[in-house]
Formats: sequence, structure tokens, C-alpha cells
Amino acid sequence: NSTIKSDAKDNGEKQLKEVNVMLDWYPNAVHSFLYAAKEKGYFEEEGVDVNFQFPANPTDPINLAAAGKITLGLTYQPDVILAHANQDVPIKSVGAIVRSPLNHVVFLDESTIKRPKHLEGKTIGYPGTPLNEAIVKTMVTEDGGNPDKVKLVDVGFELESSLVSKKVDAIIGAYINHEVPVLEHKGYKTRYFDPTKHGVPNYYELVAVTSAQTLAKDKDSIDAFWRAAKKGFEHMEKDPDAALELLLTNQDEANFPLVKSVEQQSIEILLPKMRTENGFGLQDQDSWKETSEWMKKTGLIKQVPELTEMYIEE
Amino acid sequence: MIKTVLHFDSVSFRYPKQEKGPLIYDSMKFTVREGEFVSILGPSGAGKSTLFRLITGLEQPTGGKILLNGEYFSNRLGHVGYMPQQDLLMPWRTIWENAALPLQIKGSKQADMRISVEELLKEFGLGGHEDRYPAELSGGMRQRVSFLRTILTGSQVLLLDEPFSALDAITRLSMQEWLLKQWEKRKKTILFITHDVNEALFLSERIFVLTDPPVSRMEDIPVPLDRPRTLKALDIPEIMVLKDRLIDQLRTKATT
Amino acid sequence: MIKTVLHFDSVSFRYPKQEKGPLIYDSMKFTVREGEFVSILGPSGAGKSTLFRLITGLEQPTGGKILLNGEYFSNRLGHVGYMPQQDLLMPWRTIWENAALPLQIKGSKQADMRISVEELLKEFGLGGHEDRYPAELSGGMRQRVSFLRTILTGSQVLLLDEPFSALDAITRLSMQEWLLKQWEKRKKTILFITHDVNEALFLSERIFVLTDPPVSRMEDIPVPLDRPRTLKALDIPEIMVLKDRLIDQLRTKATT
Amino acid sequence: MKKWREHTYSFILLVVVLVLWEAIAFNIKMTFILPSPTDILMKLWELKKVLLLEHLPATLCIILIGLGISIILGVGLAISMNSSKIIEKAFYPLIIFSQMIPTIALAPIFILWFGYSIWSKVLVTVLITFFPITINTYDGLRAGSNDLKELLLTMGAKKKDVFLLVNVPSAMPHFFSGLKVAVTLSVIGAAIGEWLGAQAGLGYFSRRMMTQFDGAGVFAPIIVLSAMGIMLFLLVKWVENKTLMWRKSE
Amino acid sequence: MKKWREHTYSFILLVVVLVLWEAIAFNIKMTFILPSPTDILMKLWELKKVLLLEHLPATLCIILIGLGISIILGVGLAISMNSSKIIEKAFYPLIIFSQMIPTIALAPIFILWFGYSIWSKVLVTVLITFFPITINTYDGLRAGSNDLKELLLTMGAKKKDVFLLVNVPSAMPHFFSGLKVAVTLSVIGAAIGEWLGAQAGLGYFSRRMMTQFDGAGVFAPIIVLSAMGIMLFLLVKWVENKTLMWRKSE
Ligand SMILES: Nc1ncnc2c1ncn2[C@@H]1O[C@H](COP(=O)(O)OP(=O)(O)OP(=O)(O)O)[C@@H](O)[C@H]1O
Ligand SMILES: Nc1ncnc2c1ncn2[C@@H]1O[C@H](COP(=O)(O)OP(=O)(O)OP(=O)(O)O)[C@@H](O)[C@H]1O
Ligand SMILES: [Mg+2]
Ligand SMILES: [Mg+2]
Repeated sequence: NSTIKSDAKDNGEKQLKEVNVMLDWYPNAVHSFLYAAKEKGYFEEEGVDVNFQFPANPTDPINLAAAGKITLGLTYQPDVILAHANQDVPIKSVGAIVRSPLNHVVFLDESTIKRPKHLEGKTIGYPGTPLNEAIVKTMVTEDGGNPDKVKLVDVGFELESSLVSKKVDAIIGAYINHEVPVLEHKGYKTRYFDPTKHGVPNYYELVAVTSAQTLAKDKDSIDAFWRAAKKGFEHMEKDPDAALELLLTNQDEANFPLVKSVEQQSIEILLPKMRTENGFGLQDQDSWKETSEWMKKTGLIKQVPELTEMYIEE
Repeated sequence: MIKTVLHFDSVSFRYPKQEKGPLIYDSMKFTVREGEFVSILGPSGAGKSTLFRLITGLEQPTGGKILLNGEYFSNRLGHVGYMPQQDLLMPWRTIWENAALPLQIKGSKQADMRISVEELLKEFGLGGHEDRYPAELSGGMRQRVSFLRTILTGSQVLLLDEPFSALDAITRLSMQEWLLKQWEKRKKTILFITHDVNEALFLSERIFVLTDPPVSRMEDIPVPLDRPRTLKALDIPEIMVLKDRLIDQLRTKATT
Repeated sequence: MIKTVLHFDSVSFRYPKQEKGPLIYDSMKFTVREGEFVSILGPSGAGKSTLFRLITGLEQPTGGKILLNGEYFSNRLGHVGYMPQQDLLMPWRTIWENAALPLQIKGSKQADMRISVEELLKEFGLGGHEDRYPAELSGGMRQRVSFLRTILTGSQVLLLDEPFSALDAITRLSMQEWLLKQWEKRKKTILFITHDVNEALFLSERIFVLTDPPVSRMEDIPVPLDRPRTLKALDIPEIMVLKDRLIDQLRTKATT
Repeated sequence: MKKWREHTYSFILLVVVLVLWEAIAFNIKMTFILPSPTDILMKLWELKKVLLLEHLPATLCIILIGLGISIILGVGLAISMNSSKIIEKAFYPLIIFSQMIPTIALAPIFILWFGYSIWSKVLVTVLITFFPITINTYDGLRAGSNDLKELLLTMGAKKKDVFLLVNVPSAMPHFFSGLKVAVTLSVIGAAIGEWLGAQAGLGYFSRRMMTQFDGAGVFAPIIVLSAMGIMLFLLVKWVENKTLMWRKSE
Repeated sequence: MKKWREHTYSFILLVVVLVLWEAIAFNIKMTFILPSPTDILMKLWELKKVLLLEHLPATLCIILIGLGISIILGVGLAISMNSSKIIEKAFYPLIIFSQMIPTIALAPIFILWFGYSIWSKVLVTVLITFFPITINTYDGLRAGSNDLKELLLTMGAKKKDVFLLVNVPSAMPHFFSGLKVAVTLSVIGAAIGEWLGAQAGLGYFSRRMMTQFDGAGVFAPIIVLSAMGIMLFLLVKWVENKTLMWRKSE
């Protein structure tokens, strides 16, 4: 595909503007719309040349966006709020991609856990982030349980293995569109609780952020990127299988060890959470407000940041 | 009958690393009896130190057998007291600790060791240096520590490789006298490498003269002197003749 | 007028580590002129090697001054050729490489070095051993390599610390003769530590006799013999008397 | 007095580094990535109780147990390999192999075996630190002078005596080199170990702060960790100087 | 013939370890945590082209550049510290300090400076590997015999000569100990470096497989990584034996 790109340039079309995007993780089904936009040439049509990078640390997309090293970073709404509240990190969310949490409390199907209250006395593995602690606490409290009776263990990178080797009874920080289907693929049936059904606000799992400076400088390219992304999403929505195929064949097998059946399942779960009547990506002040206030209530942040500082309205 | 302490039965030897090189010993035979004092003379590089390495068991003969006290051991290590040509003091041990090494290996008690070692150190003119490290001693002092260490092995057979080469005439004389006294009192058997013909004549009952390698026979020369000997005795005509003969012998061996 | 090569001007010395210990030299004075051959005798531990360390500049006097060629240097290193008592060969270098060390330091060319070193090795009876490592040589052979290395410094002043102590009489004689020839031909100044009174008498013009420390004056004894000397010359009555006097001197010094 | 003067240079360099750091941090103005030394210091003061009383002991415990096991294991292996060609031939490649495996890949296995107890963290520390001790001690044991060994044999010394009287003293300087590297690695080892799952510890705390965009909070526990590591290092150096006293008299 | 026999033991041990591993893996039946050797082998075969032609060169490149810089830096530092008390006093604490900082804490800073280029990975490798080289070389330089140094001084040798003729040869065995540890660490260093951000490399590939819960896929690149590390180690050992030939004749 690189030849196609250079051909386009040679043909004397207007200079493409470079846009560097850092994904929230390694490429997977959630990024289908981006790869679709790239492969279908939507980005090029809009006059931007998009490069994808993968982060080493979960915080890299925010940090590097703030430092101006990348144009856009995909990250989590609560992290954007945290970054603002704790350190005044100068970033703004430009659009919501996944509109509700994928992060669920997951446990094995055979488990005796039936409702969040049952987590009392159980051990839960999590990747060591305070956000997950707050989610568990909110859920257990809302269900009438005592959150102090839940034992949380930071299991680092090993969510799945800690669960299947029965070192923990449940995990949080696992995604229903990735960990759950992967476990199923390996022969482990699981069940899960949706945090939004148990007192946690319906926060955006995935948003795209940029720095205030970059926004001022590259507003046009970002807008162009977003228009193309929307087209990509429309394609993904219309023909998920084709979009997935684009993702899978986009990179060679060497760099792309995805399991097709897992990603198919993933896309099914994702689509309803990405779709909105008001147009893909649109952000809602209520979501920012609700989430911030919940975070303040649980002690994750000390005060609610200025809402308009955190995102741009279209 | 006097016991045979050491017997070389057609011993041949070459250093394993010089596989293609010449033999140093070629089916050599000799015998040393209990209580003898034998000096070994020979040109530099003849194989004197090598002889000691064979006797101690540090090297194994390429051919033939070495008998100790009439018996054949395939592992002869630990049967004789050996003073090597280099002093080989351990730089990380004090003089006292260096000297006490053989006692320590035998597992003697600290207290017993202290007394005997300190006494000997004093006798050898090393009193007051017990707690210094070898690097702080003069060459002759180090040699005396090495000698002392050999004595403390308590072996009945002593192999001394140029033990007094770094000592001045006076210190050397007193060490020689000390050694003779020990030899007489304790009935030790002593093999003594030296380059000093006078020393050999003064001390020993027999003198072995080595030629350049390969050596297949050592000249075996008895010393016709009674005990106790004085230095003056070396000036009597008979001994002067013997001395000249020895020097001549060494000279011819060295030039052929 | 004959130049003064070495002058000790009230030199005092004690090893820095023995801060509280006795002085080894206490305001000692002496002078050595160009082309002299001086032997140094003294009991073990008297300070002979220390004297050399002072001259070379490895140690600095606690008091007084050392003049070389009439000049005072605070750093005397590199002005004289020094052969230490221990052979100090580098275990990781072959014989040839060990001997060539001083030439290498001076930056001589490989090719030039090869010839001169190999010739001397042959002359010292070490031909054919050039490529072996020190661990494979006999004690006397190592001493000759060390001696050779000192000669190759090419210095006009040589300090030799018991250079021939590990050699048999014959090899020793040939080395002595070689040294004398060099000394006469090249007008070297030589300081020579030995324990062998005969050697001192045979080689030198003056003999310094050290006492036990602290030394403030060395006995300075001229040798009344013409050159070239033969070994037989040592047996003439005048020398026999001198020899007895030397031995007596050493003995009294050692016992007081 | 002299002791103090000796440290002047390291102090000057330290100040230079700190000033430079402060300047860079001030210029890029991104506390969440590169906090300035004063930020860190303030954070340190703020968190002093939590860090020193809660997290430091947890980490120190892992480090000390890990190092203890490493020394025993490393020295033991070095001795066995030194005394038997068979063991050497068999284990040497395995030991090297053990070092090539990124610890993180083994994390799930450790946890399978040890759960989230201290032992999985200790194991990581051991895995990282035993290697320099083993290699250095082993190389050191071979450095003993052959002449000395032979002399001891002629005195009727057993293999054990030769070992204790020649090999061990000759190996000491090498062993200490290895131990110094190991002590240093142990700090990282413990931190990595804590990332595999922990409830407390300086590495755990630091990583937690990373998710909070709290740059100073990330570095404060690391400063404590480093201080502890340097202290351990100096301790080893002190023991080394005491043990190898004879060196000075050379 | 003899050469082959020498390796028999290591071969036997290897087989024993593999069989045990296979048995354990078979028993716990959790391929994604502990894949069996046969699983890994099959995966290796399946991925051979990708691993050997694409990811191996990427990682090897990081390792070689990193080691090269480490050797230059480590030896350079050791020499400077050996030749000047001031430098030693100033840098020694800083060098130790540099080792105590968990690399991951520095990752964002590296990336800020170098981006996701090869240099952030090389830097991690250098940070991990230069230390054993520095410490060992430095300790080795001090191990030179004083008597020999003095002898050289009397021959009019300059500081430089003494250094080259005594310190360097005496430091060689120590240097090689350090290099062996460094080579081993370089493999982990490169792997960690790749986790900080990479698009290719064995460490990167392994970690990606981790997110896929694919045990055999995690271990296959590690096996390649280890094989490469062992090869490098053997190379160093071979050079060591060539360089320290005189040891044999002792
Ligand atoms: N490096 C040192 N540190 C402290 N004391 C030393 C040192 N070297 C020698 N001495 C002491 O200085 C005194 C003189 O030693 P020196 O080596 O000069 O004697 P020497 O006359 O050469 O004896 P020898 O004939 O035995 O070689 C001795 O008492 C010795 O213990
Ligand atoms: N470890 C060794 N490996 C190989 N050859 C050796 C070894 N030790 C000695 N040799 C050689 O064996 C020969 C005899 O050496 P040896 O040490 O027995 O001589 P020596 O009679 O003691 O001489 P010296 O009087 O000089 O000490 C010499 O040619 C020497 O080079
Ligand atoms: Mg000999
Ligand atoms: Mg001396």
C-alpha cells in the first residue's frame, strides 16, 4: 500500500498533512474504523497522512499528546479527568469513540458469584489502578455490600492467568471485547457485571485527545482526520466483516497475531457502544460532568476540573 | 638394617606440556636411606627442582616407579616436607599465619600453634614481625618464613630447594647449624638442593651431581668428614681436592 | 676529575607504614663515582634492598637528599637500571616479551628488538626458550631473564639485587665474567648486592658493609686487586685476611 | 576532615546534576513526565511516613531475602562447578539460559506456583541477582595461584583445605565485584517483582502513581529505593575493604 | 571426539529438564501459562520465517549497538576512575545511582527525548549493561601487582605504559567476567527496551502474544532470544580463552 501512497503524491495532489495517532493499545477490533479509513483512502481524500503508533505505557497517549509528540492519542475518559484534576495536564478530548465502559468485573462461569454483593470476602485481581478500586467499591456498595470486605490484589499484567489459575476469584480491568472472548476462545466460559448497572456512571471508554497547543496549530488536520474517521466508522457499521478483514490483512501476520473469531465477537460487542444518533464521536457534557462528580465522590480526584477545559464541543 | 626412605626405580620424566621435547630424566635410579643428608648439585635448568616435584608427587613419572619407605604409592602427596624454590607466601596472610599453615592443615589447636610458631620465628630472627604481611619483609626474611613453614610440616623427610640462597653468610650459618641439630636430634632424612659447593660439603653425607638433561645417572659422591664438622674442616687438603673435583665435574657437565 | 654518579647526603629513611617503627637509615652519607663497581654486603633485613628502592626513587627519604650525577631530582624514576630481588616476570608474557619489556617502553622497533634480545638470550643459555612462559622455567632461568631485562634498560648505572643467587657456580661464573666485560667496555657504574663474600671480592673495587638498622654509616672497604682478576687471586694471603675481616665484621654486626 | 573532603567532588557533581535537572524540568514544564527535584523533594516530605514505614520495609524484606538466597545459591553453584567438571558442563549453559528469559514472561508461572505471596517477588530478585554472583565467584575460584595449590597439596592438604586456603581467598575480590553488581540489580529486581503483583512496596507505589499522572509521586519512591540501594552498596564496599585489608599493605 | 563427550552432560541435563517441563505442562494443562516444549517447538516452526528474518535482526541490532556503547562507556569510565581519584569520587556514586532507577520509570522520559526510535531501546540496553562492565573493569584495573608497577616505573615507564603493560593485562580476566554478565543482561535489556515501544523485535513480539494469551507464542520468540544470547555468550567465552591463553600454561 505504500506504493499507492507515493503514487498519489507524485500525481501532484496537494501535500498531505501528517497526523500521528497513538492507539490506546495494540491494534484490535475497536480500531477497525481507523484501518478502514486508511485502507479505503478516506484519510487521503481529506488530505491527511495518518501514522499509527502503539503505546508502551497506558499513560503514553496522554503524556505524548500533551508533550506534542503525537497529534492524537486514544485514551480513557477517566484518565483525561485524572490528568486534569491531578496535574493540569493540558489536553483536550476531541471526540468519543466508545461511549460506555468495556471494563467489567469478570469471573469464571462456574463461580458462585451471582451479584456484586457476593464479591464480599472474595479476592479480585486488577492492574493496580485506583480507578478500578473505585469501580468495585461503588458496585459493591450500591448492591448493599461492604466494600471493605473485598480484597483487591494488584496482579500487574496478568489478568487472565490470575483468573484461570484461580489465584483470584474475579478480575476487573478486563475488557468484555477482548479478555472475555479470548478466554472463551481458550475454553473458559465467563460471566461479568456491567459497572454502569451498579452505580458507576456511563463513562466513555475511549476518547481521542490532543494538546491545547496542537489543537490551535493543527485544528484543520484534526477535523479532517475526524471526518475521515467518521466515514471509516460508517463503513465498519455497514459491513463489519469487511472492516475486520481490512484490519486483519492490513498488517502481515508477523505483526498481527489476532484471532479472527475473537475479533468478530469483539466487533459485535463494540458496535452498539460506538454508535450514536447525534453523529459518531459527538461528546456530551453530561457524561463529563457525571463521571467527574462520581470520581470526586469516590476520592479519585480532589475537585472537579473545569468541564470545558477537558473537551471540545463540536 | 637401615630403612630405604626413597628409591627411584628407572624413572623417566618429561613435562606433559613438552610432549615432543626431550626427556628430563631417562630411566634414572638412586636410593636414599633413612637419616641421610643428601645434597644435590647441578647446573641451572638441569632438573633439580623437577626431581623434588617428582618425589612430592606433584608430577608423575612418565616411566618407572618411585618408592617411598619401600612402598609404591600412586599418590605420594603429603608424605614429605617440601620447601619450594620460590617462597610462595600467601599475600593475604600475616607472617604468623603463613608459617602456621601446615599446622592449620593438620588441624592443630590455635593455642598450641601460637607457642611453637612464635618460638621458632624468634629463633629465626623474625621476632616482632609476626603480624606483618609478606610484602613488608626483606627477601631473606621471606625465605626464612618459607623454611620455617616447611619445618612445621613435621615430616621426617625434608626436601629443601635452595633454602638459604637469599641469606647472608652469618644468618645462613646459623640456619645451617640449626638444621643440622634438628637432623641429628630428630633423625630426619634431608634432600638439599644448593649451588654452594661449600654448603654441600659442610652439611651432607653424600652429594648427587646432576648433568644437563636428559639425566640417566647422577654422580654419587660421599663426603669423607666426621661430625660435628667445623667450617675449618673444609680447608683440609682432602676436601679441597674433592671440592675441585666437584667444580670440575660441574664444569664439564655444563659445557658438553 | 671523575664524576660523582650517586651521592647520599645525610639520608634518613623509614617505611611510611612503620610510622612508629625504627629508622632503617639515619643520616647516612656515601658517594659512588662514575665507573665504579661497588658491592654491598650485610645481614638479611639490614636494608640493602631498601637502599636500592631509595636510589631508584621508589621510596623517598624521610630526611636528607639523594643526588644523581650531582643533581637533585625529586623524581628519580627512570634514571637507573634496577634488578629487583624477586624476579617479577609477567606471567602473561613469554620469555622473549618479558626480556624485551624495557625496549618496548622506550618504543624501540619490533625488528631491532628481536635481534638484540634473541642474541642475549642465547648468550645467557636461554636459547630455544623464547616463546615459553615464565611458569615453565627453572628458578635460575627466570633469574637470568630478569637480569637480562635489567641489562636491556641500557642504563649507565645498574643496581643489581642478588642477581646470581639462584645460579650454580659455573653459570654464575660465566654471568660474572659477562658482567665484568660489559662494565669495562661500556664504563657502567654498578651497585651489586650479594651474600657471597667471594663474589664481592672477585667483582668489585669497593665493598660497603651494612649493619643492622638503623644504619648511619656503612663500612667502606677497598679491594686491593688488579684487573683482570682470576679466581685464584682470591687465595692470596692478603685477600684471605680481608675475607676473614669481612666475615668477622658481618658477624659482630649481626650479633650486636 | 579528610573523609569529608573526599566527598566534595561527588557532592559538586550531584549539585550540578540537580541544577541541570531542575532547569530542564522548569523549561519543558511537564511535571507529569519529568518532575523537578524540588517537586520530588516536596512529594517525598509529604509522603515520608507512608513511604518509609509502609512501603520501604516491604521492599527491603524482598531484597534481603532475595540477596541472601542469591548469595547461597550463587556461591554454592560456583563451588560445585569449580569442584566438578561434570556439574560445570551440565549447569553452565542452563545458568546462562536462565538469564536470557525475560522475567515478565515467567511471571504467570511464578504466580501459578507461589501465588501473590512474597515468594514470587523474591524469586524474581533471585533470578536477576544470582547470576553475577555465580559468574564472578566461579571466575574468581579459578584465579587461585597454581603454585600455592601445589604447595598445599604437598603438605597433605585435602581438596577441601586447598579450596578454603587458596581458592576462597583468591576468589574474594571477584566475589565482591559480583556482589556489588548483584546488590544494585536487586533493587530493580524487587521493583520488577512488585509489578507482578503486590499490595505494598516502593516499586508498587511508584507504578501506581504512574497511572495517576503524578510524576513526582512516581519518582519519590524511586529516590527512597535508590537511597536504600546505595546504602546496601556502601555496606558491601565496607565489608569488602574490611575483608581484603591485606591489599592495602601491598 | 573429546569435544562431543564434554557436552554430553549438558545435553543429558537439558533432556531431563525438557522432559520434566513437558510432564509438568501436561499435568497442569494450561498451555497459555506454561506451554510444553513441543507446543513451543511447533510454534517456532510455524513462525520461523517471521521470527528469524524480521524480528531477530531488529533485536540483534539493538543488542549489538547497545553492547558496543556499553563496552566503550564502561571501559572508558573504569579507566577514568582508575586514573583520577577526583573522577572516581565524583562518578562512582552516580553510576550506582543510575542502576537503582527502574527503567520503566524512565521510559516516558526516554520516549520524550528519542521518541519511538531505536535509540530509546539502545539506551535501555546500555543502562543495564554498562554497569557490570564498569565495575568489573574498574576492580580489575586495581588488581595489578604493585611490584610489577614499581618495576616498570624504575624503567622510566610513563603512567600510560604502566597502565597498558600491567593494569590492562591484570584487568582482562575481570573485564571478561563483566562482559559475560553484560552480554546476558543485554538480551533482557533489549526485550525491556522493546516493551517501551517498538514495532518489531523478539521482545515486542513476545509481549504482543502475551496480550493474546498465547503461551507458545510468548515463549517461541524467547527461545530465539535465548539462543542468540547463548551464542553471544559463547563468542565472548571463546575470545576470552584466546586472549588469556597464558593462563593455561600456569
Ligand atoms: N614494603 C615494606 N614495608 C614495610 N617494611 C618493609 C618493607 N620492605 C622492607 N621492610 C623492612 O625493612 C627492613 C629492611 O628490608 P630490606 O628488604 O631492605 O632488607 P635486605 O637487606 O634487602 O634483606 P635481605 O638480604 O633479606 O633481602 C626489614 O626489616 C623489612 O622488614
Ligand atoms: N612447569 C614446567 N613446564 C614445562 N617445563 C618445565 C616446567 N618446569 C620446569 N621446566 C623445564 O624443565 C627443566 C628443568 O627445570 P628445573 O626447574 O627442574 O631446573 P633446576 O635444576 O631446578 O634449575 P635451577 O637451578 O635454575 O632452579 C628446565 O629446562 C625447565 O625449562
Ligand atoms: Mg630449581
Ligand atoms: Mg633484599
